[in-house]
Amino acid sequence: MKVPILNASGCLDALAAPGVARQLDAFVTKTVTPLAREGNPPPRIAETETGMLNSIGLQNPGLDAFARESLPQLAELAMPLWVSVGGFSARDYALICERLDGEGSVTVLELNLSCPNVEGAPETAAELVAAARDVTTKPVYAKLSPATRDVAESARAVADAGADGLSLVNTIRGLALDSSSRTKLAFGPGGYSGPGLRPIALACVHACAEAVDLPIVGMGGVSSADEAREVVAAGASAVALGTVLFSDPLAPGRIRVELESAGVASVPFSGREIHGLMRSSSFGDVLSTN
Amino acid sequence: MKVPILNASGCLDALAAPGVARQLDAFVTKTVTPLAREGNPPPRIAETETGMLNSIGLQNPGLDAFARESLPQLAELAMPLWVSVGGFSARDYALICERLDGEGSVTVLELNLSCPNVEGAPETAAELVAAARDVTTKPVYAKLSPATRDVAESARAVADAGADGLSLVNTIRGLALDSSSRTKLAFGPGGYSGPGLRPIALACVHACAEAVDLPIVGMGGVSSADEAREVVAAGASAVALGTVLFSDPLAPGRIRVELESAGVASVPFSGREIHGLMRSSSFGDVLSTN
Amino acid sequence: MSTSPCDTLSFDGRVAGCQRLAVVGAEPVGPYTLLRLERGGLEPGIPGQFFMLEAPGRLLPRPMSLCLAPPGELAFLIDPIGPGTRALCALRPGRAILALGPLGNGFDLELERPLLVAGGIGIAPMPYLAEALRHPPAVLGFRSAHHAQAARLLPGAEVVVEPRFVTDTLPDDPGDVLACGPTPMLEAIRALVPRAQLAWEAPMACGYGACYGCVVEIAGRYRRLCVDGPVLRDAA
Amino acid sequence: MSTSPCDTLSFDGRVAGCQRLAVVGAEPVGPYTLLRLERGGLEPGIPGQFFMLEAPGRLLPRPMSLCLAPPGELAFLIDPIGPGTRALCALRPGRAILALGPLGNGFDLELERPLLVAGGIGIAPMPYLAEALRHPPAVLGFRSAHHAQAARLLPGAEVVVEPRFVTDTLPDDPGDVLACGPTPMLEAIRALVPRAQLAWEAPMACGYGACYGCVVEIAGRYRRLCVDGPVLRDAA
Ligand SMILES: Cc1cc2nc3c(=O)[nH]c(=O)nc-3n(C[C@H](O)[C@H](O)[C@H](O)COP(=O)(O)OP(=O)(O)OC[C@H]3O[C@@H](n4cnc5c(N)ncnc54)[C@H](O)[C@@H]3O)c2cc1C
Ligand SMILES: Cc1cc2nc3c(=O)[nH]c(=O)nc-3n(C[C@H](O)[C@H](O)[C@H](O)COP(=O)(O)OP(=O)(O)OC[C@H]3O[C@@H](n4cnc5c(N)ncnc54)[C@H](O)[C@@H]3O)c2cc1C
Ligand SMILES: Cc1cc2nc3c(=O)[nH]c(=O)nc-3n(C[C@H](O)[C@H](O)[C@H](O)COP(=O)(O)O)c2cc1C
Ligand SMILES: Cc1cc2nc3c(=O)[nH]c(=O)nc-3n(C[C@H](O)[C@H](O)[C@H](O)COP(=O)(O)O)c2cc1C
Ligand code: FES
Ligand code: FES
Repeated sequence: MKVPILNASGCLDALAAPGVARQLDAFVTKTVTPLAREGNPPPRIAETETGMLNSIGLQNPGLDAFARESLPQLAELAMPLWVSVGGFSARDYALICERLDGEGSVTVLELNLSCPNVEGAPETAAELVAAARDVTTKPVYAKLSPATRDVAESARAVADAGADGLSLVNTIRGLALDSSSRTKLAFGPGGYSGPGLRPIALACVHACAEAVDLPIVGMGGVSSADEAREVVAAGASAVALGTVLFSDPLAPGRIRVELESAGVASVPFSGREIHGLMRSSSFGDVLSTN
Repeated sequence: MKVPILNASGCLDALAAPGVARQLDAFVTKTVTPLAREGNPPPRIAETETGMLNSIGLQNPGLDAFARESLPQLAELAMPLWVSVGGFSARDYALICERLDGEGSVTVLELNLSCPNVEGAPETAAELVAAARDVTTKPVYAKLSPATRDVAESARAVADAGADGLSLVNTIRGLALDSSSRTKLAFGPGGYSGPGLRPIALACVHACAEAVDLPIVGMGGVSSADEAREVVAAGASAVALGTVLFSDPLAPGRIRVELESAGVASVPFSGREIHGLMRSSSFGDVLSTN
Repeated sequence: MSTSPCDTLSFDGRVAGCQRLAVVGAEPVGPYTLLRLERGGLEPGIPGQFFMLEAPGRLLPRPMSLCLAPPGELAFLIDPIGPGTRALCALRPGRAILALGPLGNGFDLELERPLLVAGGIGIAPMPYLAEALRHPPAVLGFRSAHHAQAARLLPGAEVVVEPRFVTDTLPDDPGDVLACGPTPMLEAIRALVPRAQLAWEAPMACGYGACYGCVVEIAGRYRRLCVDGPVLRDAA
Repeated sequence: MSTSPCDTLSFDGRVAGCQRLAVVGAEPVGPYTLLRLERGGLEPGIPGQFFMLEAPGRLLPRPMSLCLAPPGELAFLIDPIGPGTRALCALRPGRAILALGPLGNGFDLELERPLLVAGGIGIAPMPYLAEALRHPPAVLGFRSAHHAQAARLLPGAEVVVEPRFVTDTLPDDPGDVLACGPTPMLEAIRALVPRAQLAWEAPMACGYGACYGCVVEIAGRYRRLCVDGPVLRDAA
């Protein structure tokens, strides 16, 4: 079985670790916001028995510095580049998408509609997607939160608003306390990722794949080829790796090899293609080129 | 430290296992609906690496049979009795609460506003609470789902609607596939409980304890005294045990003993008392009687 | 770890024990493993009843029929088909696991002409059952000669190996059939011998009526197999 | 398990190896454990650099400074303060763990009069550093005589035990201080010797710049300690 493998936004810095990025079919940046953000005070990460929590708080250099300094260096990687777009209002999302619409090196705009570590925008996910849709012709992927009563409903809404694809899922808010009952993270709660998120992510992918006809990048606790297979079987067209990269930076290559040798052709593939992968003439070709 | 220990609704049948129920400070029934329900087809349960999934589908004898047959037998247990109330419309909730308002053996009405295995009611949680509030003078506890963008907002809404307390949290929707990529549960997705739910539950208890001034029954993956301590530290006034009862029916007694010997007086207690516990003259007393 | 004190719990009138039991040994029997635990204060119960056994490293315990009750021990025959059963088969002396039981309804032993019928791991409850019935005739079916090695636990039984099935060898008047095995086998026997006592399986989380996860359809209703079964007659 | 082939990754120009390394041994040193791994294809790197070591049973690896680099080996001195370090200290020959490194910025070794200063487990990077600097003078502070047993890894070092602190014993003109230890100690040294090279700690998830979890405040900005450190000078 051949499946495009991406990193999950915020889980890899391709400039700090180009060797890790090169294993991927596309690189996804950490979320970029209009203005620079220092992020939350440390400690920002904590391991739990079933996953990890993070409260990075969208630390990033801001749109201008990103476009001026990071983008040209990222372009040198000569691989499909997804920029994760964040903000605190529809205007923020529109501002960034409009600015990046002209950047030839940017393949896909992934809208982070769901960071649990910052106060979100007042608008609905659909309104944010619509705002981005208006200002760019690039493929727009909506990254949804699992923390919603009916994720399929959100999927339909962003599809109607013009999203070209879905990225599922972001972290869900979690909390961990230390032995003296203080929160392990300075911020308090954090985004929960890793193995414990996996059943929740699979349910979201499954529900959205049935609800809308968009390609889905599935993620959440995937750490093996078998788990990647399940994400595809649930309805995803590609898999993104996040937390697993911290313990095994070679996971993308390892999982690709395992998947291809396993050759689980039986797995139902949605047939929907991820946008802008290299020589993406056909799903098969996309991957035979890796 | 002394903390009331309840079972989580649907995780214990006090008539089938009275010896297990007697370890508790109060027994919570499986959710009762107006009409009898056969529930979902098997298989209904599946273990995952970080928890379990269930899709029981609210199998229950319905209000009449429950009130006629189960209630008298439950009354013989002579312990505080919480009835979990479910339905598919505000009328359903009102119907059940009105009918049980006259039952002396019922201590608390816990509204299950959040079962992931059945299509929920069209009304908001607050509307369902208001409908129940109108027809009963018994304490009404609102059991919330973690699958919401801002659980503190839901807590405020149900508090304003007249809830006397909160039960946090219910399961969150999850999915598991077998080696041939079929869903392990006949129903498809199921409610995710156990260890993997714990960080999510802690975050919900923490957020709601800060948002409203209601007593909270905290639950979600608790399997030890130390984990119970964390739930209380996060803001709960009592702890409910669910999945752990399946592997260890003696967990309530074990955890109580561990908690009392640990005597973690340091843990901040919200000071809010759970309704209708035996000789509940003061929080301390409630427990010294166990 | 060693055996802990025994706590007793009454389930619907019947008493079960809940106790951490030390592992005495684990011996291969063909593809299966015979897991021997200290008996502690637990009753072996009625043949066909089962115990919930902690599967180390797994969240949920696993239901296992009692296979043999040697003095001071409880023995279980386990087929390693997944993570829980593999963890149980990997147990060695020095470890102890939490055990709950006996649970559920066993076989009715008031019989004229008992005939034991088992397929594959369905042999598990038969040795203890045969003892109680003073070694009645038995027919055992297995997938392969390797699996058929488990027949040594039931000396004197007739053994058939696929492509032959136990149902091919049932006498025209089989008498009082007590059977355990894969669902297709049980359904075939029910068709031939409506009055047979059949020991069914279903995934179980608790084993004592708490979770409603183990339901099977009986007379058009979903009933908990751990409470109303696992042995059923004229039903399911 | 045994040592696997080595994969190399370039991090920001510098090359690190990623390889499963077999455990050679684990020896107690006072309250600490000296974990010895086969070196495989990994470079020991510059003193003060660190490795991310898989902690069996834990989701995330743990950052560890290289303590010693005997021929064919990499050795780490580990203080069992929590689940990950306890899992590492419990490793025995026969096991192998994934190791990534060397990572981060080590000490600048172009020095006139180096003085090594360490507190508690902060001694970890000193033996390898002392070798590179041809055994300069060193001051070690410990909480107790039991902890002070670790001083044997740095023969000839001056040892102080609480209530005395290393800062009490620093000469008026300490020269080029290279220090590692608890944050309060590092801050005290920075106050006394602004030019000191200090090896800081922070919880880390990845160790190679991917997660932004390990930030420390440097000149009013949050910077990744695993990329800009762990050794910092005139900063933090
Ligand atoms: C009353 C009762 C008595 C039993 N006695 C024995 C016994 O003596 N020896 C023995 O080896 N096994 C026995 N079983 C079956 C045993 O409990 C299951 O094989 C075991 O729970 C599977 O767990 P696992 O983690 O190894 O595999 P899992 O990964 O849980 O399951 C592997 C496969 O088996 C199916 N399965 C899971 N649980 C059950 C179950 N309880 N019944 C049937 N299929 C299941 C799953 O759907 C899956 O297809 C008994 C079951 C019951 C209900
Ligand atoms: C660059 C670097 C080099 C290190 N070298 C060594 C070494 O050579 N030997 C050694 O024993 N330890 C070393 N440490 C510290 C070691 O990594 C931590 O003690 C370990 O990660 C704790 O994990 P745990 O699961 O045992 O405890 P945890 O439960 O993770 O933490 C226990 C306590 O330590 C705190 N803590 C967790 N991680 C760190 C950390 N990375 N730094 C400081 N405090 C932390 C936690 O907040 C908690 O209070 C180093 C740390 C860094 C950043
Ligand atoms: C340290 C860390 C930082 C993250 N930062 C971002 C981010 O900036 N933008 C975003 O959309 N998701 C972010 N995420 C979420 C991941 O992209 C991913 O959705 C989530 O971690 C689930 O995948 P995983 O379980 O494989 O890690 C972050 C996750 C982690 C662990
Ligand atoms: C098998 C099973 C059945 C459940 N049935 C109900 C139910 O009928 N009503 C309800 O409000 N919650 C039900 N729950 C949810 C639990 O009450 C509890 O909220 C959840 O399991 C989290 O706690 P735990 O992790 O300790 O199990 C059920 C949970 C399980 C595992
Ligand atoms: S296994 Fe839980 S009710 Fe039967
Ligand atoms: S530990 Fe991940 S960025 Fe430093």
